[in-house]
Amino acid sequence: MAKAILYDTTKCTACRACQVACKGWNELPAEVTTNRGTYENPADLSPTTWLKMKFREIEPGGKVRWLFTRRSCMHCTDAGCVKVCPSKALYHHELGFVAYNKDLCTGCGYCIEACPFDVPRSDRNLLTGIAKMDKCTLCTTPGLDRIAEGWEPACVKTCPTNALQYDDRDKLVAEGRKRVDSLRDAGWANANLYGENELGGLHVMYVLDDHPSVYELPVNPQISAATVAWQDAIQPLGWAVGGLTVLGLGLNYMVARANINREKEKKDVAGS
Amino acid sequence: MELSRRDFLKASGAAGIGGVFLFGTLDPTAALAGVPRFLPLKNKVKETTTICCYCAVGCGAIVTTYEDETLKIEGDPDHPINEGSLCSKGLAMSQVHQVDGKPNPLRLTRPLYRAPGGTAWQEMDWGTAIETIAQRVKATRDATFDEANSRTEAVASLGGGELDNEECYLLSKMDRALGMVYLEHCARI
Amino acid sequence: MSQEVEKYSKPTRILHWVHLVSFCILFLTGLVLFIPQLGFLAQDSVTRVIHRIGAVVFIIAPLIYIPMNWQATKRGIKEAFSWGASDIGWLKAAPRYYFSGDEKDMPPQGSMNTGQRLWWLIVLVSGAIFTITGLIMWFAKTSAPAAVLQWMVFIHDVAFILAGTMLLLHIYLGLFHPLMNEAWKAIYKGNISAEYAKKHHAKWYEEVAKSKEVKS
Amino acid sequence: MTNHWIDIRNSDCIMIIGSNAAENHPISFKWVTKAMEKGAKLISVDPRFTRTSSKADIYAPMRSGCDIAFIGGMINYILNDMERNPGNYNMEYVTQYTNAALIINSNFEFDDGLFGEVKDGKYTTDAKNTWKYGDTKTPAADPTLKDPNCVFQLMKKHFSRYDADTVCNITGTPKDTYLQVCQTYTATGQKGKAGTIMYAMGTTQHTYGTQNIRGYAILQLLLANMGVSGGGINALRGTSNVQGSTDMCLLAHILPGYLNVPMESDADLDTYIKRSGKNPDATITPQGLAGDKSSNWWGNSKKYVVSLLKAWYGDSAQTANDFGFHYLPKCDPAKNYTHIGMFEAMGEGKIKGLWCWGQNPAVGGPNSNGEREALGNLDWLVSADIWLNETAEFWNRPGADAASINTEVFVLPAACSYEKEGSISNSGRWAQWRYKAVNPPGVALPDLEIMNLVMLKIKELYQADSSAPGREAVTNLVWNYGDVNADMVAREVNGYDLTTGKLAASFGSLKDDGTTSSGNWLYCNQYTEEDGNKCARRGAVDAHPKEIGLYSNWSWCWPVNRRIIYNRASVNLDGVPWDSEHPVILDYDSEKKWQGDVPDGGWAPINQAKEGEKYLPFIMKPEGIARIWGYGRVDGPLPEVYEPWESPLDRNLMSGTKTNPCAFIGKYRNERSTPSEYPYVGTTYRCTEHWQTGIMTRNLPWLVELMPEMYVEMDEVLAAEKGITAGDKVVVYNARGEVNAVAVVTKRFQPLQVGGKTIHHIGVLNHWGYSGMSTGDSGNILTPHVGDANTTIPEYKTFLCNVRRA
Repeated sequence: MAKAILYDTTKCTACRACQVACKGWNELPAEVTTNRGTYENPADLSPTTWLKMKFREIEPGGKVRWLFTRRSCMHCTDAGCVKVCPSKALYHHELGFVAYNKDLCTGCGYCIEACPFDVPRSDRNLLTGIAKMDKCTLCTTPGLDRIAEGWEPACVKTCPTNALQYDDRDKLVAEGRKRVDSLRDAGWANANLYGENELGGLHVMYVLDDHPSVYELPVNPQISAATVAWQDAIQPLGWAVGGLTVLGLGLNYMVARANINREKEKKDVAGS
Repeated sequence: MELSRRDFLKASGAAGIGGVFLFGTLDPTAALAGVPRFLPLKNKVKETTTICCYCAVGCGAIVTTYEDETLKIEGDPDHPINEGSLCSKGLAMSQVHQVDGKPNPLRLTRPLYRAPGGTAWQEMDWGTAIETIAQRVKATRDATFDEANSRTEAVASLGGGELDNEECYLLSKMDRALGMVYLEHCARI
Repeated sequence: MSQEVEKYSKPTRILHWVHLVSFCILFLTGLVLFIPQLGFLAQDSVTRVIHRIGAVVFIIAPLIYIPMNWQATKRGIKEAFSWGASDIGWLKAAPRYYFSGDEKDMPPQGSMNTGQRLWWLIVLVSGAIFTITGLIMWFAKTSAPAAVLQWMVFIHDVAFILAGTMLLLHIYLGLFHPLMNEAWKAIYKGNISAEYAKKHHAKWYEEVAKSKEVKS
Repeated sequence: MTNHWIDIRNSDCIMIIGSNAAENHPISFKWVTKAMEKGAKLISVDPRFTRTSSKADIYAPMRSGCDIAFIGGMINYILNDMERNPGNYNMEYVTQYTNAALIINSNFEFDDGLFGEVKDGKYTTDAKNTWKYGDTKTPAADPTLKDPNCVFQLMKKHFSRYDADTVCNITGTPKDTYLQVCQTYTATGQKGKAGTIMYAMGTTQHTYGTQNIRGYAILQLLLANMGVSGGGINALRGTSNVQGSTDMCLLAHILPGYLNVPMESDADLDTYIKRSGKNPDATITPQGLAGDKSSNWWGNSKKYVVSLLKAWYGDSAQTANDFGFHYLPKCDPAKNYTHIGMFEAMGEGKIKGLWCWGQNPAVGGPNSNGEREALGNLDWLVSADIWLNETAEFWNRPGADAASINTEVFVLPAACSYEKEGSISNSGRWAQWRYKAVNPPGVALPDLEIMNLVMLKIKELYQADSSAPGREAVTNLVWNYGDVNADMVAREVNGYDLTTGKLAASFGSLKDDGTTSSGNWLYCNQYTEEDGNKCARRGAVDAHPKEIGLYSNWSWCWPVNRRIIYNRASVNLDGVPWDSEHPVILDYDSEKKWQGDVPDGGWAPINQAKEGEKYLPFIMKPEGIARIWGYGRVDGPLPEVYEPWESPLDRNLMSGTKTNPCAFIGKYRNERSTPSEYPYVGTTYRCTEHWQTGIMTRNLPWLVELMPEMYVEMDEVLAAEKGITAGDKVVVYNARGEVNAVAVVTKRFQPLQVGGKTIHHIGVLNHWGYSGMSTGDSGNILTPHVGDANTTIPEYKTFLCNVRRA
């Protein structure tokens, strides 16, 4: 049974308890930040910030709205990161979301480039290339695995308004659709459940009262053409070519040796 | 071109005969090189209930201490007001004691004294600090005491909405016994 | 004792070996990323560090060689891009030759035969591709757009497959193929027997024989 | 809070005004959200669009300091609507449970913003007498509400000037939004509907802060929202135990349990009780209402004072010595001993010593530059805290010459909340026990132990000095805690029956003859022989028959575990709850009494009780009914619009009296800013991620990461005029000082149209100071040393300022 997080933006007060809960449970240190003229901080996700809230002010029809969005791993079913991860440090947890075994990470950064939501981060030594990726593991980091204990993720547990819920994905899809219906009834014509179908179904879904673009979410997230071309065409081709080459060379060796030995024998016979 | 993960496995399995030849299996979900995907949580020493020290919602929290002397704080799920939730401040309460597994370096750990006109702190032991403070209180009180009204207007007390009830009570009791009338705390401001 | 001719000068041989070793390091440390079962070798970026050391050697070695051996370089590059009708003949005849040793349709070859020149061309082109895409992935990893980096990986990977398989072929022919018994000697010691030269590089041998004294 | 946090979920409409609950009490929104899920409307009234506003159904912008105009207009709307559509209101509640029907002194006059004659910043006694009932002991009532001198008609007249156009011209609120607020909130006036007001320091921190709250109280009483589930006026208290510290009365004007402090004129205990007005003689019995008896609970105050004195002076408190009443300090009525008054006196050099227990006035007090300077006049300063705070370090502040500051400073390291044991009282009056999890760092000690050490040493010094003045007040003080712990103090606070030595069961058992003790009568019942320490209870089941969320077996709340106070007003004269879904008390029968919450007095419903025993519901009021006409305040029986001490306008748009005539105006380094030089309205507030003076949050890296620097907020128009863009360093300044900050330029502040002028707000955060990990200028550098007429709470929320790029 797949599990998921449902994030209801209409209930979120952006208290950012989730941000601190994430750092607290996962033992992540604080970053040094500055005020950039906004409440939003840290400026971006990072190896020590796996979850951050985004703040956006808009003024449709002269009425101010202050929108809050969660920025963290969306735990895709068709996950670009899992697709490209060469050491399979990133993998699909049996409950559906994208778990991560940091010990296996080689620091290649392919996941960072492949993520349609721009989520994984690493601190990379540009010269040596030494790096480790980090991202939200939905609290399944080995040694800090809340899910294995049967608990909900730290961010969900702490959410004051239950804007975050953790449950069976099917139940949350139903719940999310219900919320969307009630929002539509209340006049939010563009209300939608983001993540229900995107990328094979996300394991973090958003109840939005407006179009995803208003919340600065990718409207139709896709695994990039480069990932597909690379992983689904070139990599298998590489195996095929490599494999055939080895086979061919082996074959050649056996055939050629036999032939040449025969030639030699002929010569020897002729010469004797 | 959109291939599902399963298709990809099929495709690579089919195309990569050579790979199979070389490395046995291509199934990337096969057990990997013995790196554990699951480790148990750290050993707990105890769980202690507390009430958040910030605003007056009165949320319950649980302080969990571990064998490695670290601690974590989370909302108390049994508490009827917060039902396990805490806000950013409440959760950060653990850092009052400990930051990144070490004692918060900004906490006061011993009494300090600054002499008149002094430009630096000096460390002081508790005995000296208490003795000196008691003497200062008595000297100021005695010099300014209005016996008719049983008060001194020269010694003042501030605090404390951050103290426990029992501490507030004791402070109220001692302040009044000393005749203080300038007696306030943050409820007024 | 049969006569010997100098096939490869010492600097050329040093370059070859340095380049080969660095390429093999690059090949193996890159290959790790193809095989999840070997992913643990790449943990903590160990193979990436080795890959980069290999890459430095791979890039620097020819840069040192070129100015010191400008004539040879010029000649080599010229050869890589000089293709003619005999090459087609060679390609047609090669399978038969390499499987059965039947050399009757093989056109006479220069210092490098068609196969060797093909390999040489791939070395030049893929080397350039590896260098360019590799440097971008190295130094622009944190600044270039994700799409650019992804296509760089893609191209690097294509070059890897091409050069990698050809490298296998190259090593195979150099070390194991029953007929190529002196190619190893050529690149290891520098000299080959006149007989071998006549047989495998007839055109070149004629030129050499004409212009230079043949060692006995 | 009259109600409590969980009860917010039972509300039909929540008006958050003068509070930013989503940011400053984030968990309150758990219950606001639950109410909204069930269809409740949320109204946010604030000069600034906040995280609270972002979740509101209606956001009404309002110029800072205009609550009285805003609420007055709503009252006017209701009073007019009530006459047209009485069926939409609970008129039984209004006439029988409030003083709407009572007849006021016929000499009452209101003229041009004044309720009679003012002399030296005070209404004359004659003026104040005209605010009282026509008959002060047995006032007449007109349940038809038609008598021109009844409270209802006087209010109608007073608030008739508060029409929507006038109000919106003052507040700057768009009129359509304002009318929407009126309609939406007034809908809770229906029987069975409940509206709640959540307020905080946005309401109180004005020179007319008390009258702002009076406005809310009037509104809630007219809408029958007091005493009911989902209603009430709920002061969201900002500090974890500011409720408890207030109950313990660490305040200049009250003793533990809200007993009055003695004054110089109180020659003995009885004189004091008489003057305080908390005595049986003060009972007022309204005539002509269904109820005929007021319990005047404060008439018991002597029992509580004597029990307090027994707790403090033990065997030295005897009938013969007035139970040691003369040991208590007596105040000079001419002096203002409150926070501002304290620093005025300190500025004049009259205060020589100060101890601060977990308080940081160098950041938290108004006019910081002045208060920091005043600290230099002390001979000695003690700061018991868990951090080195700005007050302890005042001599080392930027710009100070340490060598010329002769204050001796003692810093005592204290334990944090989970490094010790004890109880704290939340905003809903729940006293909750918390336990020790870890040891304090180094040699730090809990404040309780520090106090014990200090007081033992002081007692020792007085014991040894037989000629010391006022010696007995110290030496006779009962202080035998040994190795003190919170448990033994909690028992003392609860009190004992001294004849049996057993813990007192509740304040009902306290006596005025010296046979009982109780350190705080309000907390009597928190620790009993049967149940032990009730603050530590963890009964997580809601035992209320209708499960309205009382959780009466979780911890304990004062008074006597009553979760919703004034709950006798939640039922009609027959004892039937107005709201059958969310009854607070219910099912009265003469055997089992009431079910549900602990009732505000267990008497029978008015219509079932005998003549002369028909108890009126508001038991703490001398007249037994709620005062929508509140004559006990120093600045008038009704709220009236005044401008803040520093106003952007040149006159009061409502009357010729510009500011509250009774406000306290400080003199010490308290420069006044003028609108010509400082045209913008400054207001201070908090953010979610920091807290109070910031010393408890600016030292925590996770919170500093979220809000790293001092910032100010302003609208886009003002920012454009000043050439400021988001993230710029700016200086906000006025006559008292200047503050460096980062500019947050936002749509969430909008210029408001007021009296033909465009008003810009500048929002100033109040969390920063020069000590600790994240440092910056304190917002209070800009705030004035002026205070509310009744409480002297500083006017932090409205002042004038200007801004420029740094």
